[in-house]
Amino acid sequence: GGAARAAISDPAIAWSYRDRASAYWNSIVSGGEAFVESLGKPKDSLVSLINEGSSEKSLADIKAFLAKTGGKCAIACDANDSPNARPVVEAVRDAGAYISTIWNKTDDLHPWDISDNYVSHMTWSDEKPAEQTARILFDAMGGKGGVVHLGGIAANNPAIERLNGLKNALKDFPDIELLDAQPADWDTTKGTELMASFLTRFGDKITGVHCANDNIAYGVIEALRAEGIENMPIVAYDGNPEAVKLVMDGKLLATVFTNPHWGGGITAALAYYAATGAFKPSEEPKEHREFYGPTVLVTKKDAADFKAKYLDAVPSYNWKDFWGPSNGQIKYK
Amino acid sequence: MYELKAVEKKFPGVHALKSVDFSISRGEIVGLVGENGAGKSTLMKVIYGAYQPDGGEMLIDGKPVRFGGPRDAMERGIGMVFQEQSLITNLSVMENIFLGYEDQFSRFGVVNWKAMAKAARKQLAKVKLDIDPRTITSSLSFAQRQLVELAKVLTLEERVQGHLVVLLDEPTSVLAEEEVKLLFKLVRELTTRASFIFVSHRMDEVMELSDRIYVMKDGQVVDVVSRGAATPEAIQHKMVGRHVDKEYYREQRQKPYDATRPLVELSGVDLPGRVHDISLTLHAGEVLCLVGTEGSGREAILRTIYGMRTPTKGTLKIKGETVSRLTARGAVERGVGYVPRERKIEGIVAGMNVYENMTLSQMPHYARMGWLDVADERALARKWIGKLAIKASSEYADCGNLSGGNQQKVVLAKWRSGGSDIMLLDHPTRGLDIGAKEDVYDMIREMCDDGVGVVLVADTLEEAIGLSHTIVVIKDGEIQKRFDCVPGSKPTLYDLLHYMI
Amino acid sequence: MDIQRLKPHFPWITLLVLVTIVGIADPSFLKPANLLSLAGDIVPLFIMALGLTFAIYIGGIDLSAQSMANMITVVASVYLAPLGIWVAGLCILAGFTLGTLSGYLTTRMYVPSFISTLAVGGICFSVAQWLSGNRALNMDATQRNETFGWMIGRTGVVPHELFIAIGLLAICLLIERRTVLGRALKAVGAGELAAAASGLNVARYKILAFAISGGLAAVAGLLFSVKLSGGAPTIANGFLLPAIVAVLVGGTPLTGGVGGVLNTAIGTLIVAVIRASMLYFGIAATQQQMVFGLVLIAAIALTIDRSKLRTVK
Amino acid sequence: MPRILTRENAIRWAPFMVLLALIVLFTAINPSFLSQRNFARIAIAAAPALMVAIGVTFIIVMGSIDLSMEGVVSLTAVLFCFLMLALGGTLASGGWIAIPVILAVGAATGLVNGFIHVKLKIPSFMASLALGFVGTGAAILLTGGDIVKFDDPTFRALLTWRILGFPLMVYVAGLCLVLAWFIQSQTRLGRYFYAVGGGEELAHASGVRVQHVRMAGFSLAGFFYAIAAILQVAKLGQAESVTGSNFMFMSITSVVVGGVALWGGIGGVWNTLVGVLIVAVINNGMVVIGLPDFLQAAVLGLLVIIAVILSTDRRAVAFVK
Ligand SMILES: Nc1ncnc2c1ncn2[C@@H]1O[C@H](COP(=O)(O)OP(=O)(O)OP(=O)(O)O)[C@@H](O)[C@H]1O
Ligand SMILES: Nc1ncnc2c1ncn2[C@@H]1O[C@H](COP(=O)(O)OP(=O)(O)OP(=O)(O)O)[C@@H](O)[C@H]1O
Ligand SMILES: [Mg+2]
Ligand SMILES: [Mg+2]
Repeated sequence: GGAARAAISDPAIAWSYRDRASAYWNSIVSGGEAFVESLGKPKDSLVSLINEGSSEKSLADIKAFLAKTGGKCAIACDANDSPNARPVVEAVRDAGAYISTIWNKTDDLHPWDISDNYVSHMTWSDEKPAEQTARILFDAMGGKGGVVHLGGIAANNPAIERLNGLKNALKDFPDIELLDAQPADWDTTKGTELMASFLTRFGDKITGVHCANDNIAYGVIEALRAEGIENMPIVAYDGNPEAVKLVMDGKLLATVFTNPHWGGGITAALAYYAATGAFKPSEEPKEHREFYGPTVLVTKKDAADFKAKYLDAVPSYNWKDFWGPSNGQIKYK
Repeated sequence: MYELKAVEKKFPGVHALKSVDFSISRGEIVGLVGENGAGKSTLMKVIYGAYQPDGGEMLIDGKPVRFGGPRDAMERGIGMVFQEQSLITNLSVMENIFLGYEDQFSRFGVVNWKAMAKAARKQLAKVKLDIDPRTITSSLSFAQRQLVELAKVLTLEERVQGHLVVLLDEPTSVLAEEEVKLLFKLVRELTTRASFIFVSHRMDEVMELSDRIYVMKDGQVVDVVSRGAATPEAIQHKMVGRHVDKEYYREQRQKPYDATRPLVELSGVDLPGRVHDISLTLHAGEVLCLVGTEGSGREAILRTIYGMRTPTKGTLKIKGETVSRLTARGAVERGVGYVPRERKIEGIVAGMNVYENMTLSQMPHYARMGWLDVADERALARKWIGKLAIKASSEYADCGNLSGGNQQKVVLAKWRSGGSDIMLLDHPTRGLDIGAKEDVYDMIREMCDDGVGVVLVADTLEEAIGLSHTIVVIKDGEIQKRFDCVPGSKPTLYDLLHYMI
Repeated sequence: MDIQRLKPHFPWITLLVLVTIVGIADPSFLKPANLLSLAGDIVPLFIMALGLTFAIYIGGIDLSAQSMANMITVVASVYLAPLGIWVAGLCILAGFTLGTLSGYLTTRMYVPSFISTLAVGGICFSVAQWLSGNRALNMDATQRNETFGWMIGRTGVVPHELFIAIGLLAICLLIERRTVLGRALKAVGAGELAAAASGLNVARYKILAFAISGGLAAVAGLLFSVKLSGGAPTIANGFLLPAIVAVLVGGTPLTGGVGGVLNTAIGTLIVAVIRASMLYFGIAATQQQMVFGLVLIAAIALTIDRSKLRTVK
Repeated sequence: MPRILTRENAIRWAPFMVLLALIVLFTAINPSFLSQRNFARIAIAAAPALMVAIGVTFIIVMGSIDLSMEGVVSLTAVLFCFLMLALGGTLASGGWIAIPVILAVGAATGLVNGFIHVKLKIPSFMASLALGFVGTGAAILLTGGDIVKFDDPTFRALLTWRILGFPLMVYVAGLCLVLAWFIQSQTRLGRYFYAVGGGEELAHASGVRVQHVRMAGFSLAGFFYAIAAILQVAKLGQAESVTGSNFMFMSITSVVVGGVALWGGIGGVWNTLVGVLIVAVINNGMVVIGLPDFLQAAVLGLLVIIAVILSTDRRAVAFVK
């Protein structure tokens, strides 16, 4: 509402995320750390709230953090499962703290309906980029043949969107058949085993593989290598350093970079600066409170440039340029 | 040669051994008798290194020793045959015999099974047991297992230089007459190499075998008698602290049963396995004794009446009512009580206290709409602890920590207090001391007076003859003969044996 | 002081020590409002652990609890609109029924509960995926508030979940200590053969234990979905191991017959405090998992009463 | 002549029959299931799982349980990659030293597990679960959560070099299985596992140093987990702190499905082999026959239950928990 501008001096900053055992979340945290360093604080002043894939722990940890700081804090958060977002932001609001979220929230939850304490939500529209990678894949297949999709955890939003992207692209390629789509749970080992089973079921009919993320693609490549299959067209998602290297080596056609480093930093920055009163969320337009993050398609021809720009030396960002690289307001279906 | 001086052992709440002095010399057979809970097993386990004494000292050839565990004791030539079966049933006989001592057959930890089998055959020959040492132990009979245990202890002969001490804790309780004879013969032969400490509740056996007898009571040695220096009655007097009734089996109290009130009727019952065509009737006030060798099917019949086994043929009537699908629950509801042979496994629940055990079979009597009346339960337990002189610190004592005999009393109290009028007793006096046995016999007679029918599988033939109104002899799962046992004209041991074997 | 007599009290002494240690590090932890809210947040996990206690108390285990809760969040989200308050009945019935199935497989078909409950969990997961169409669902917020709002509010500083937890704990405690069922379960846990030979219908009690476990897992799932106002086939992931840990740390060993629901309450609080202590001690992200494991070893070494365990397996 | 069609035999061979029945079933629905190439795929999937399952078999035979496998596999896999890279990055350049070192690390981790369990008298379920957390935690600490790629072609020959159509790692796993069988049936230690599982107190009373046996058992299990880690790295060309995940429930399920009793003393590594194959065949077969993904959890559960029901001798067990 129209209350006085918030002014928590020196709020504590936390990132609540899934786990430390993945390149993606590491990158997110590195962005968060870059941000706190930009404030002249040490890296470890960014508190990690790790939920290990448990919504229950996610909520409990955030509440514990709110209690510990007495509400004088700014939180960046992926709520792990979309229904968990609501109790999390409500708890933050009730404590008078500030939060920005990424990825998971339900469609009926909007920052402007909660209060200034729910600063923003960023997500990535995966459908379009996944469609783009699918097109690259289909072109490499010569516009015909069979494709299999190895997906993420079935109920996860990105998993659904990435499969939808593939299906959208299929409409323009009548000679390509989607042989099957099965979840590989974002996991390398599952990826190998699922791919091996697909090989038995479809054999030579498989002429292209669409993976929901890089980790699955690593597994797929190994499953194919075990069979001596070298030139299968494969696309992936996430733009992890190892995957970019595979793109450069030609083992992977494309992956999609979502710039988690920037996402990690800017999400924390949004919550932080709203908490200090540097800006007032309710005075911002809606596209500044629910927006898409950036996506960069990485293919063989731009992989080297990409690597130089984003991976070899992490670019330094202006953490007050909140919406520069973003990609427009979130649209719901 | 082996000596204990002023040995003490305390358990939480129990002073199990009070300043016990004990000695045994070369080639001697020492008997150890006492009531249940007198401390015999504890003493044996101290000697064997399974318990560490809290005070006093242990001397071998005059030199003090301390055992950290059974292995230390074995290395000094002390071996033990346990009261409970102590073979590991999923291992082969030879593995059991040499368990812990495979070194002699192994190089770099790899066992030479041929050599072990050969050595095992030699050990088995010592106890005159002719079985393949590779047999898995679970397929042996109880008596065979007991002999294997002895064979196992006798491996000390080869392993240890010098003299052995072999501890036998109630080795005879599962053996038949013949096997006991064989065991005694073996023991006597072996006195050239070993001394024996022998625990039994059968006074005649102890008197027959032992050179000296230690009498224990309440954790103390109350007397040491040499062979022939005292009568059984005198020893029993010391053990129990009172005179033992001459009329041991209470035959004078045996009254005719009520033949008009059949409680259990089996007709033409077949069971899976060997049991075939069993027909018998139990009446109110009757003690019906099933007599037969180990494995003849006595236990199976008891379990059928108790609903734990289902007949494949024939009918079972309880109190005139034909029951087709009997379960244990159903049997209990019809007033059947069952005192199983394996009391530590099936009789009591270790970890539950006395009152919880006593009411386990009759909780509905102490509950209203599923809610238990604990005060009532405790009152019941206190009553029966007093009535049967159960040695327990209170009704809260964990039954798992009571001595075997006292556990048995708890089991009996469980059924008796629940008012069961059909009692199935499988070896109810196994391991009980004389005093406790008398209590059980009294109880059986009292039950009969109250119109209870008892099916009994007795510990000894004498007991069977003494107690029963009717004896049914079973062999290989079939009824051979039925005897009426009117006091004064009871069948003799010989009569029974004739049909048993 | 006799150490033997202290042993049964080790679990809550451990809890107290842990709370004190964290409190010394940061006194704000000890504020009653903070402690109450900490306790309130762990209630869904506690309810699941409470159910698991029954399965573990008879010497079994229930690995289906988490999938059960997952499925129930979906069921609750889907059927709240058509059924209203009756959806609670449906959820509990579903949990009870599937728990009965686990129990049946364990007792009558001789499938060890480790396997039978894992398999029943698989069935729950499939149902959840099918019913949700493999996506996260949300409840209508107003309807949720009207129907189940009372579950998640707060009176003064006391979260309502705590009342639910205390209520369920009291019921379970009475069942355990004062009913035929509780006594029978203890007997089954401590000596199943003797219980059977005493004429108890052991199979029925065992099935009942698994059914209670399933039913309480369903309550946990229901409360959780109300709290989140939605459901998904994976949303309760991460419940199972902490719930088992809570039971075991509380002092109910997997061998059964010892411990009980009060222990589980303490065990759950210990888990909550250990978890919160990561934050209060500022343990670095990469070290948290390792520290959790180490503290767990220390905690259980302190809490279990070894005198009651005949052999440690 | 001894009778072949006895009840005991029927039950002993039940898991194997279930395996055959599953193969027949899947082949009937999709004949390409029954091909040498698919069997090779199943074998690759099963090889590391078999090593984990063998490790835990020894523990289950002792009547204990070990849940540390996920942590230990992750930790040893990560250490293995680091060590290999530090030693030059190829087998030829001296990297082979990493193999015995990692096996020793696995055994040492297991020993720590056993030590905590035995000396602190913490039930193995808890001790190993907590130690598993520590193992995964240590892997996270070492990698910072990143993937460690290790792609030496000589080492990867375990996956890529085929003899008679099966990759080398399958033969390595086979050799380790024979080793495990040898330990189980021909050595004193192996028999002690059965003695402890059949009657711990009795074994103790016979002078078996039960505590040592337990610790040795956990150490041996750790050793096999390390083999699993090496095979897993050979299979994936990388290690990370989640390399070991999913092994816990899967391996124990396999062991039980194969006919090893959870209460100890019964079964052995051959049962485990069959169990692992059953689970691998089901996982592969469900995809090969095109079962919708949302049904897979339920079908896996049902098939596992059926397998266990068929291979349980209901007359021999009084009860299960
Ligand atoms: N660990 C223990 N805790 C409590 N009491 C114990 C313990 N061990 C032994 N006792 C008690 O010590 C006493 C001696 O027991 P012990 O078993 O030695 O008797 P026993 O002479 O062998 O009896 P029985 O004839 O029944 O075999 C008993 O009262 C028993 O209950
Ligand atoms: N380690 C132990 N912890 C607790 N109690 C024990 C322990 N060892 C033995 N006891 C108790 O010591 C007593 C003696 O045990 P033992 O096995 O000798 O029984 P027992 O009295 O000889 O039995 P029975 O009447 O069948 O002859 C029992 O009460 C037993 O429960
Ligand atoms: Mg004794
Ligand atoms: Mg005795």
